[in-house]
Amino acid sequence: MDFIAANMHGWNGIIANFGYLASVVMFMLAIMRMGKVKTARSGNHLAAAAMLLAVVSSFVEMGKINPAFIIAGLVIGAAIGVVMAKRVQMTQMPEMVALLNGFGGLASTLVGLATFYSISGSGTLANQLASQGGWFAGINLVLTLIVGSVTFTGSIIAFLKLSEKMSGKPILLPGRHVLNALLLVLPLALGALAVWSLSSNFAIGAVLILVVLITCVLGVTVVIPIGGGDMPVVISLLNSYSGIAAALAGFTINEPVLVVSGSLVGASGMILTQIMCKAMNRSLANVMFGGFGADAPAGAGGGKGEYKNVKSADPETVAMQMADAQNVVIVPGYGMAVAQAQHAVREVAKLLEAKGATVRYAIHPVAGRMPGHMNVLLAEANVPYEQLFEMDAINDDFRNVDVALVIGANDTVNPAAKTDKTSPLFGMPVLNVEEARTVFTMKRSLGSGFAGVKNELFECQNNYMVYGDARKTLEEIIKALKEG
Amino acid sequence: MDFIAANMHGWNGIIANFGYLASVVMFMLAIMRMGKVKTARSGNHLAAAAMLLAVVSSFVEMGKINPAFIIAGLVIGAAIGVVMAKRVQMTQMPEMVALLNGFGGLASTLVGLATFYSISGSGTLANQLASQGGWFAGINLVLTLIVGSVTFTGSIIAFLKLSEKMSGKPILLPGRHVLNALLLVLPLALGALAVWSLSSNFAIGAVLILVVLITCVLGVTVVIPIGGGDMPVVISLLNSYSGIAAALAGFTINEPVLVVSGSLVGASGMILTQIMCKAMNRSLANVMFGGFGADAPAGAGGGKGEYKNVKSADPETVAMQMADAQNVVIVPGYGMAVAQAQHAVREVAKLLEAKGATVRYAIHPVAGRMPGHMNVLLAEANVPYEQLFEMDAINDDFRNVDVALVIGANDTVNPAAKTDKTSPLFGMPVLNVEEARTVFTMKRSLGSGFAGVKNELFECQNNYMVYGDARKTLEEIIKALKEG
Amino acid sequence: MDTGAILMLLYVFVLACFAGYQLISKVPPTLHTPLMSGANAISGITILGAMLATRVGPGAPFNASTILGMFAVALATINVVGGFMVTDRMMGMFKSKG
Amino acid sequence: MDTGAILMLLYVFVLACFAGYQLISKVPPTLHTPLMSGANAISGITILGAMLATRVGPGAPFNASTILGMFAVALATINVVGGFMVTDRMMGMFKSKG
Ligand SMILES: NC(=O)c1ccc[n+]([C@@H]2O[C@H](COP(=O)([O-])OP(=O)(O)OC[C@H]3O[C@@H](n4cnc5c(N)ncnc54)[C@H](OP(=O)(O)O)[C@@H]3O)[C@@H](O)[C@H]2O)c1
Ligand SMILES: NC(=O)c1ccc[n+]([C@@H]2O[C@H](COP(=O)([O-])OP(=O)(O)OC[C@H]3O[C@@H](n4cnc5c(N)ncnc54)[C@H](OP(=O)(O)O)[C@@H]3O)[C@@H](O)[C@H]2O)c1
Repeated sequence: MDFIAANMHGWNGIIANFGYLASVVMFMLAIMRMGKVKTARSGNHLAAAAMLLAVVSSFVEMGKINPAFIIAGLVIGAAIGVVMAKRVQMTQMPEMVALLNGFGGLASTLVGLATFYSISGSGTLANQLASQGGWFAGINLVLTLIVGSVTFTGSIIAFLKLSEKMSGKPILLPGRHVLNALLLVLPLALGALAVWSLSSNFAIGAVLILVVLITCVLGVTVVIPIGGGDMPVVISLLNSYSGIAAALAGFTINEPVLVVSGSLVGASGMILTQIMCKAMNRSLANVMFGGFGADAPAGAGGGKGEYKNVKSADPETVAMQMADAQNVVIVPGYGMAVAQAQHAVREVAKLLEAKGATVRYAIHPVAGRMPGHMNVLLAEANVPYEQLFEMDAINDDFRNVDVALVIGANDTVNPAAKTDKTSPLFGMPVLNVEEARTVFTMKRSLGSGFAGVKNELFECQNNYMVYGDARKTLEEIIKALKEG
Repeated sequence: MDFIAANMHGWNGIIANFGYLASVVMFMLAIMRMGKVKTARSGNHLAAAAMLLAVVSSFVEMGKINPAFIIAGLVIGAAIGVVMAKRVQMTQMPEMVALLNGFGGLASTLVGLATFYSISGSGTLANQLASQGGWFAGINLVLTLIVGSVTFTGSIIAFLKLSEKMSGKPILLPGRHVLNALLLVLPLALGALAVWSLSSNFAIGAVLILVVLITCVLGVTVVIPIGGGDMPVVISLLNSYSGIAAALAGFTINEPVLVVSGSLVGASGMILTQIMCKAMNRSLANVMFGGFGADAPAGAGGGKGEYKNVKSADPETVAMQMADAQNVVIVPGYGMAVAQAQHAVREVAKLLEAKGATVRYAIHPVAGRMPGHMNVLLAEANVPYEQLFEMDAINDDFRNVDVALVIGANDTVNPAAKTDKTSPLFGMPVLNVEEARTVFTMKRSLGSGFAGVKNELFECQNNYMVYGDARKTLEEIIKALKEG
Repeated sequence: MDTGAILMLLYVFVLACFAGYQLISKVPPTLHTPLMSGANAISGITILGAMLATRVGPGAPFNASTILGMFAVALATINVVGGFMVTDRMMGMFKSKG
Repeated sequence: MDTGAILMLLYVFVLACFAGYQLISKVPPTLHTPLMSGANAISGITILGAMLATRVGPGAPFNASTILGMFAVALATINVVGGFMVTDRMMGMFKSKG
């Protein structure tokens, strides 16, 4: 293979390599900018420019080639990408990210395979890759295939679960830990065979394809036992893997741009995963192997019978009460996303503000099903950024609040997390809504949230349930407010 | 030269190189820890351990050698280093850092020269260094010499100025900008000669030594026009240079450990320099080329005659007034460092606390002559860390303060910086001491501070000057407080 | 590629991981979702590997690796283009006033 | 060392500068002085170059570079040992209670 041979020859190579270096710097500056609300968008543009520069540099480096296949790939991919990005709704972001991530993983896998088929040497894989580092490059090729394939099928399962094309319930195969271990060890062993022992090109190719197929199965078996609600953590982790796969591919073809960008993504995915687990007060191991939610005791879901002294209110009453409130806090949760109620929420807030109330939004870090899920939805409905408060910034202030409006949130407002040591939620920081003078909780039933536990808020003295789809309820409130 | 040849051969080389890699990771974690008060000390230990690991790895890499010379150097250096570190007083830290920095620069210069004398090739420098990258390694060698020498003599001058072995006043040579430009261009030209044209080893050696000598002069002429008070900025910049010199040496001998550690230091020095300039509200160019303080109009020093209606108080009166104060803020400045009054300050604070007052310290970011200068001195006197407040944290609170005790601070408490557009200090954020009910300003005279301008605080209605050496004054206050 | 070059790639890897860690650890939760999709788009950098694998000289016949590479280019491009556009849509929603 | 290796060193350089920038930009002023002296000690890493330059085989005669190298080792060691010790003294002073 002459990937590297071409690397630095002549001015082409030198120009291209400085293009790569520049694009790496741009990627880093881009990620830096993406971390602040004010500069986030320009950071994203910079990252896109860096990618373009890298692609152009790659054309420069390759010199005289037949560009037909590459251009075909670029055009097809760009067309599909544009259509997907335009069509997707804001509420579907989690599954969109999962799907794109899967494509990235599959791309890495194909790069690994293509790299093998483009080698023109002979002997074991290590021998054939002698010019790129021998067994080191060989191991990296095999690892690229493994990580890429797991990312691919894992992300697809995550996509299916999130888009509810497949049940979100954990599917627990018997002996799944042993099975998964086997599905991991087997491709590693096969890979070692290809790197060091096999010497027929046909056999190596067959073994590599086998590696891909087995790890595709692994991606499925690893992700199906994980509940739909945990998918964001899974996606973030798989996102990190897709970065690692790119970095590994970079090791194989000795290309530092891939190594740097891949590692940046790998590291950032890891940290986001950690941050999410922390906010949910669970360990990564618990998310990955726990089968969370599957073995919750029957009935813990909180059937109506379990609750005592639950009061309820109808939209008109809510509207009347709110018209008098000075200090209103809106607490959105996953249910707001399901009901797509963000525009209605904004409408209610506007009407209340017109009546002289201050309206703020309390955003729990894991409300919804993705980090920042609520922020994105509310931003879509043009809620001013200044009205959004993170949990720590508003939690001590609930005692001064007249009305807390809980819209499809459940676990994130469950006081049991503070008091009941036996609750699976115990220790997770939650919003102190029960300290508000009056709480209205809008959801369709007394059904449980993602964690599948009883919510003590519903029995609180000052809480009123407002049953029904959140959007419908809010629309009725809007009507009542306008008339009143 | 066979530096690289040895690099990766055999297990020795591989073990050593993983040692280097580990030490780089340790250095980075160390700097991370050094950035937080709680972990700073352990971070420093980690950095020292990383350095030790790097040195041990270097021994491993070199394999069978005669270690006599290296060990001699290590022992002599360690002995001198230990003695210096034990003897130095806390108030002398700035000059100590300057001196050590100079040694670092000289070491880099010598490494550059030694590298040249250890080459066994022939032809131009680029040819002789062919195995390390030809002209690239050659340019780096010359740059190492230049940056190393400037760092060396520049730091020595900074040391002399700070330790007052030499006048702190800017020394402005006529035509110094032209001279400095010449002294920079000349060694670069000579270096180019050595890299590309000269082919006799003797001539190359002579030219390189000439380069060193000229840039040594450059270091002097660049730093003498800078006033003593600006030395911390200069040291920070030279510190950055010493890092860059190490990185350049790393480029020459193809050793990534040097490149990484050197760039870390280089980048950190640059940022510290920026932060300091910002806090002083001046540009780096102004510091380096401005000859700040030299051409201040005569009399701007603020002779006694210039001030009107200045009131003063004696230590006993101060003690009496303070005994009744509830809310006291101590504002230390460079004068406290000169008078070594930090222990006396702490003593006064203790006595006031015993009488029921709250005592806080307001720390201006550029009080003293080094960033964090006051913090270090007060920490030495065991002032609890919680009582130290940064400017932004306390500035709005001065209006609630009974007594502000200004100890040897001047520019950092000058209200003219807020109001007088013609003042050289205009725009620098200052402490609002004049908003306190009563201000006592301890200094020896009405003389000006570092910036050489009149201080309007001295004429304020509620300000009383307490003349005399700060330590003596404080000791009298202590006596009076104990007796009263 | 000798052991020295491998070592250098390891340095690059370690430093990039470190830089990535430093960069992300202070991002506010609001930006987590767009950041995730932006990072996802960046991981499409694997497109460079795909382009290299696809490459055939002018007039040269294509082979297995060309076809595999072309698919890889297409998939990586979906990831890149879709990812950056979707991120832009999300980030465009963070405005100060409605 | 070929151009590829130079390029890799440049990558390492760029990444390290970036990491250094990220690391320092959030340090509180209190720590600036000790940090400066700690960084100063780290710049003594040039000692590795000095050691390499000093190196002579067992029994081999010494030469100009050995002597220069020895001085360089000594100076760098002063920088390292003095720097870390002084930093330690300074940092040891930051305690919470007197
Ligand atoms: N954000 C993240 O990154 C993330 C990641 C993984 C897991 N999680 C987990 O997800 C949970 C998030 O908490 P959360 O408080 O936002 O939500 P939640 O606890 O999952 O509860 C959502 C509630 O919304 C209600 N709901 C569903 N559709 C609705 C509709 N159309 N109209 C009105 N209500 C509707 C449901 O009750 P009804 O069925 O009665 O209507 C449900 O109880 C946490 O347990 C968290 O750990 C979050
Ligand atoms: N911190 C940094 O990193 C840094 C770096 C570079 C420059 N600077 C500059 O240094 C200045 C620092 O401001 P500052 O307010 O701390 O100090 P300052 O403005 O330099 O004033 C110090 C004052 O202390 C008095 N003093 C000297 N010896 C004394 C003694 N033994 N007892 C009592 N008083 C004594 C002097 O007045 P008498 O002569 O009347 O006693 C002098 O006016 C700023 O202009 C800043 O820009 C700081």
